[in-house]
Amino acid sequence: MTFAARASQAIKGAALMDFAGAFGLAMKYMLRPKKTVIYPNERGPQSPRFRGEHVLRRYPNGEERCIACKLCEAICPAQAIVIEAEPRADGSRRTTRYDIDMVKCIYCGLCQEACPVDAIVEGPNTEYAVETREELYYDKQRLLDNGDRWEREIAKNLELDAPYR
Amino acid sequence: MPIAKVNGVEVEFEPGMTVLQVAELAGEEIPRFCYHERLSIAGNCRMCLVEVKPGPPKPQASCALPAAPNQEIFTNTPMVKKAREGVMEFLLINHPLDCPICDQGGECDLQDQSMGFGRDGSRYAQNKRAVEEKFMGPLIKTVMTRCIQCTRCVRFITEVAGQPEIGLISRGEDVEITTYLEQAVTSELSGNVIDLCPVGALTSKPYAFNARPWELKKTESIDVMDAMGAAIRVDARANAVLRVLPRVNDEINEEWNSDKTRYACDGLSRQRLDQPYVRIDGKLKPAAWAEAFAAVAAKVKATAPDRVGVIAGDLQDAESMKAALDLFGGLGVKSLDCRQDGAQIGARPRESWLFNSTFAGLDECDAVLLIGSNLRLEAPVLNARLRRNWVGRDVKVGVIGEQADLTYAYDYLGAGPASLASLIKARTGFAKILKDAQKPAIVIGAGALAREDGAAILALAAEAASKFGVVVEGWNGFNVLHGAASRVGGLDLGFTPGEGGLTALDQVKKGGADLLFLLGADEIDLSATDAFVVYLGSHGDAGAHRADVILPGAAYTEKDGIYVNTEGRAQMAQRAVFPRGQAREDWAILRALSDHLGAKLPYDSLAQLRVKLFAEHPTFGAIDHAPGSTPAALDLTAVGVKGEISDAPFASPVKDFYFTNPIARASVTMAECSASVAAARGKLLAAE
Amino acid sequence: MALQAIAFYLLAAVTLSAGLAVIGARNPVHSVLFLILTFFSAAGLFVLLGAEFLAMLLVVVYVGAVAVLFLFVVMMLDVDFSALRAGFARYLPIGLGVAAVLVWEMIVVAVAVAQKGAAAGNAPLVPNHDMSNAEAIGRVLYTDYIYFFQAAGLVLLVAMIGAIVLTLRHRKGVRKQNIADQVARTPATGMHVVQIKSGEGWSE
Amino acid sequence: MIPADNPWIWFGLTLVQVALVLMGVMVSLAFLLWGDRKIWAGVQMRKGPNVVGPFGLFQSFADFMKFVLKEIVIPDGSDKAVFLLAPLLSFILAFGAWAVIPMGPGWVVANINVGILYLFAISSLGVYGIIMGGWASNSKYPFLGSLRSAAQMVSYEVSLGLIIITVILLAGSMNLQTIVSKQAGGFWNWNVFGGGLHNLPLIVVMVPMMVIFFISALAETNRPPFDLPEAESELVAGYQIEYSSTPYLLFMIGEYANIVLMCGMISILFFGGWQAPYPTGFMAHWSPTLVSLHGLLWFAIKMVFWFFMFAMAKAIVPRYRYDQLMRLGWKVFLPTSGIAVVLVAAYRVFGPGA
Repeated sequence: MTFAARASQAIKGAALMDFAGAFGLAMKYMLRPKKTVIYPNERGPQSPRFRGEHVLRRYPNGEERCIACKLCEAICPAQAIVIEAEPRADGSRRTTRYDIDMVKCIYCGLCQEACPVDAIVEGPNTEYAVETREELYYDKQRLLDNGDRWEREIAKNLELDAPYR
Repeated sequence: MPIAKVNGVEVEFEPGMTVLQVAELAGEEIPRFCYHERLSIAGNCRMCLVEVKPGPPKPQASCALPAAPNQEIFTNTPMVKKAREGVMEFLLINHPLDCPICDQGGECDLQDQSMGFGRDGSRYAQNKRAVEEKFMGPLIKTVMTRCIQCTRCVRFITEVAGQPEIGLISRGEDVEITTYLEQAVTSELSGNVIDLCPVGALTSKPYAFNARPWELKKTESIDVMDAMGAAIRVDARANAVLRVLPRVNDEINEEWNSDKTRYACDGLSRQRLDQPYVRIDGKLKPAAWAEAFAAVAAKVKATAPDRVGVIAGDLQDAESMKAALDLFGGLGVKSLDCRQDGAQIGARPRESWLFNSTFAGLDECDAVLLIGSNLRLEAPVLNARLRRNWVGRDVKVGVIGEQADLTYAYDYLGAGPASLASLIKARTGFAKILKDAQKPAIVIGAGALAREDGAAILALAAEAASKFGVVVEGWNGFNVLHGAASRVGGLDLGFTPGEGGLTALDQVKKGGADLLFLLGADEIDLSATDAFVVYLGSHGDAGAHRADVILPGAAYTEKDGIYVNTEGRAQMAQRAVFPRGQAREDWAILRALSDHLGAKLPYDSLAQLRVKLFAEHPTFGAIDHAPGSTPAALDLTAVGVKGEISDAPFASPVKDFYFTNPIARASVTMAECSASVAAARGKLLAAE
Repeated sequence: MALQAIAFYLLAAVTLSAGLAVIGARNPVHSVLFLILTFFSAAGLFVLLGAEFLAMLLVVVYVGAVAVLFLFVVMMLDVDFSALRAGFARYLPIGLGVAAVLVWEMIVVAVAVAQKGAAAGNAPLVPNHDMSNAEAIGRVLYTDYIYFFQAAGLVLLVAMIGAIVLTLRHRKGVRKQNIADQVARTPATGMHVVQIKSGEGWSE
Repeated sequence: MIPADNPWIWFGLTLVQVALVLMGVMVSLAFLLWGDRKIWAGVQMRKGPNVVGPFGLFQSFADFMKFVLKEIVIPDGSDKAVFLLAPLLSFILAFGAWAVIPMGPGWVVANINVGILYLFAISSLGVYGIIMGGWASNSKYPFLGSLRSAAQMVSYEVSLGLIIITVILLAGSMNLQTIVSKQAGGFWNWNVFGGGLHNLPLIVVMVPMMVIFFISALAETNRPPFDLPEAESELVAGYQIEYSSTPYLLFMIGEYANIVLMCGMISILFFGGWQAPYPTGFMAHWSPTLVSLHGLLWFAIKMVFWFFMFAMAKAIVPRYRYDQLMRLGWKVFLPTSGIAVVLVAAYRVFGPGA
């Protein structure tokens, strides 16, 4: 390190050259248009594979899809799903209890991968913040209601993603 | 012994073995559906194809092909692989592939083997056939479309259960398994076809859709529904026993179970006592443990020991009886009894109350005399064993007692003690058969012993035994068949009235005892007694109904316990789930009660209790050992008490097979079975 | 002037009560805080007297710097009150003695002032109303008393250097940061490229 | 401006003036806070507050409501009186300093002779709010934060004082109004350029002094890059950890009032305060009010510029480490400003202007 270099460094430092450079850079970027998405009013694009809030779907005739095979319960790595089943009055296999502990859930999507009838699906919804912990223990009715609410979007997403499955 | 080569490895085998068995000896796994070790060979699934040399240049069904010396067997050649894939594809052509809704899913042979040996896809694009569901009674759920026609169920129900109620009709693609007339299967062993079915065609109806096999905690335990002590596996989820399956134990139940063993488990979650009760003003009120203990202690202290009676029920483990014995024996109580049916048995020697030939020994005997026992109802699995002996070795069976359908032919010798007496005197007929038999056996059932002259009948049977040479060097065919799982354990412990003590039946008579302590005793008539009744048990059954204080105990799946079966074989049952609510293990309740009574029991853990038990009663320490397997000399003259014998016919103690204990009585499934059998019997009568 | 009177009595009352609270407060931190309040209201009194420069200096020096250090020390101290109380009776006579001397001195000064007026001193407090009092102090300090002033400054300097010398110790083996060196680092000086033949590895 | 005939009228008028200044500063603070966030967001390529009101202009008022409506949490074991006194002190001191700031020709609440010393004294008192708050919270991090803060503020006050002396030397007065008046007549008369053409060589001293003053002001007001007292990555939030709701709001307003005060001080000391950067002879016939408004406008422009610099410094410069901060204060700024005092004094005594 030569003395000249040191001297020039000292002068640059004392003259706040770094600050001036950063200032210029900051000014440049400050005036540029922003990429910010104003969330509740604007939304970014969402993949059809997005894994959001869980729903239980129904067939078009209103029959619930879930057949209580418990594959989702078995595969769930967080053990967030609890299913109990017994024959319904018409003899078909249906759940009497389908609970998802959304606090435990890690949104890995293995449940929807495991489901043979596309009954449990992670829908596009991300806006399900609640005020109490209890509300995050979803039961079957809650999940079915979710399914009714999001069926159109989910069906569209499944259709979009179908060629790649 | 001849030698064969399996995939190039030489194996020695016994003559008569099939190629499949030889391959298994070599450790090769052969897939199969129709083949089953304990059933006849059918050879109709074709899954076990292997290549043999010398032989035709095509795959051979190994289960039906006798192995020949110097044969070369190949299980891993391309031909075998291709053959298996082809068979698998054919089997799956008409299989609905509805595994997600199939109860067999997760424990299905077809599932596993198609993963292991099948192709990855099907080339079959045509319509699949569908088959109508069949009605097979309240226990068996059928989804016949899944059936692959292995006929295991048909063979089991025909060969082992001996009631050909299931069969195969039609041929080709129309072939169906059916009960012919859409009738319920009435065999007491019908549940076993569910285990045998390699696919989901026959599944358990009460268990339908309840759980998946991977959710269940499996506990190996011992059955208490009858005195056989069958090996079972208790499958529980959370804190509920969902099903009971047989475990293989060739000494006792091979791999079968009776329907009661298998299906009474829903009774474990019904009518349970889950907290203590105390009767106040004629009504049972929920109470805390301390209150209940205080009520018991007050009554015990106010009652003279000779006015106290203790009765052990049929489902008690040895530890709880030992604890009761120590507790009340210590208090000076003499009236203890484990024979609530009033069986006149329990005087030494020990062999006088054991099934001395052992169950396995029954396979070797060539003539059997059943006295006062409906074997089919009292021990259905044992009955199947005797039936197999009858089928295979044409064993001669004589019956004195009820004339019932035992699923095999027998000589009916009479209904009561008189017939036995005349048999002893006779020289022809069945007496001659017995006399000539190499290994004759006598089975004395509870129907002959549970009467006032039971001891005399036992003596008479002993006389018959000595006359027909039932007990000789190396063979002891003198067998007592008990109906209660706790009976032999109780007798071994000496849970019988002491000097001046009252028997169970005397205790419950009017003026018998002032304080009755029922240790799960529900089969005894309590209508006459005016005693203060303390009931320690698991179910709200007869005993709890009459009780003044209820102490909630544990059912057999909820405690570690030792049970001694009718052979005298001590076996350990394991806890599968925890007792309900505030209920506790019986010995622990007695231990806690002992504190309140001021006669503290000297053990704080089950292990300590067992140490004491094994020290004082060494037979309990010989786990899984049946004394009859090494026969000891038995002085038959010392068995029973000679005396007056009434001529009343022997009545079977089992009035209704499905209702013999509190657990079964609490079970909805058992009630359905009982109703179904009653209906079938009614129909039969109408047809006749 | 009514306003000035109100301000005076207010400030005087605050000064006195805060001064009392300094010795009365149980918590030493509270004591220091009351001390600051005392200083502050004393500064207010200075302002009322027209000595705003002194007032500001009082605030800047005593309140802004000295009392902060006081507060530092007191906050960090783990004061054991029972131990402090233990010596109370023992020190009481000395304390009372000192207090008595102080009271006597104050009475003497007050009597002197009362007898001879405020002009008891040699020089007028505020010599000229056209001059700001900062200027007045400056004139006095830098003309008549320049040597004393410089001497006082030297004493302070010596005290400061003395404190540094007493506490300074050079520690060996301490890694020190040289920011200039760090900033002067360039890619050329900061790294060197090594060609490693395969299979040989490299060690420094 | 002050009718001295009746003290009570004087008292009332002063109160009105105080209220006016208070309101003016408070309202402008709200928008400056918004501007601070907007600038900061802009540099980080965000949009900043943009929901409440047009361009999010009323964000500060919404935040104000939020703070005021929240529950005041007083930690268990804290010294309650001191705990509540601390933010109050911070707030009062920050606004008390505004009494001597000249907003325009003659527009000042208290035109005292030692105004600059008063400012200095008040700003040195600001440390008490922090140190009391940190101590009274009865918690480790606040205490550490307050100690750091106190040391930092005391350290930078020293160089700040020396720089002020250079200005006093140039102006020859400690009265702020006088200091400002001396810089009249065009930007070349501003102190940053030596305070007049005859002092132009002093530009070599005064420009660095201005920069040092700015940096010291950052440190004095606990602004980034010297926000060590509330260094959230080390001390969570420093002395403010236990504060919530209105007390926190008081701290925050005090902090920002101090920042704006520092902006005003730079403007007054180095950039001519309310003086326009051009000769104002043409305004001789203007009404006094108009002239004052003209002055106020220029003062505001200068303050906003310096506030912009404060915000940019916060956005650009990474935080100093504590030892670096102390090194800068004691080993760089103190000697430099000391030398500057000597130079300026020498120039004033021996230079051409003497």
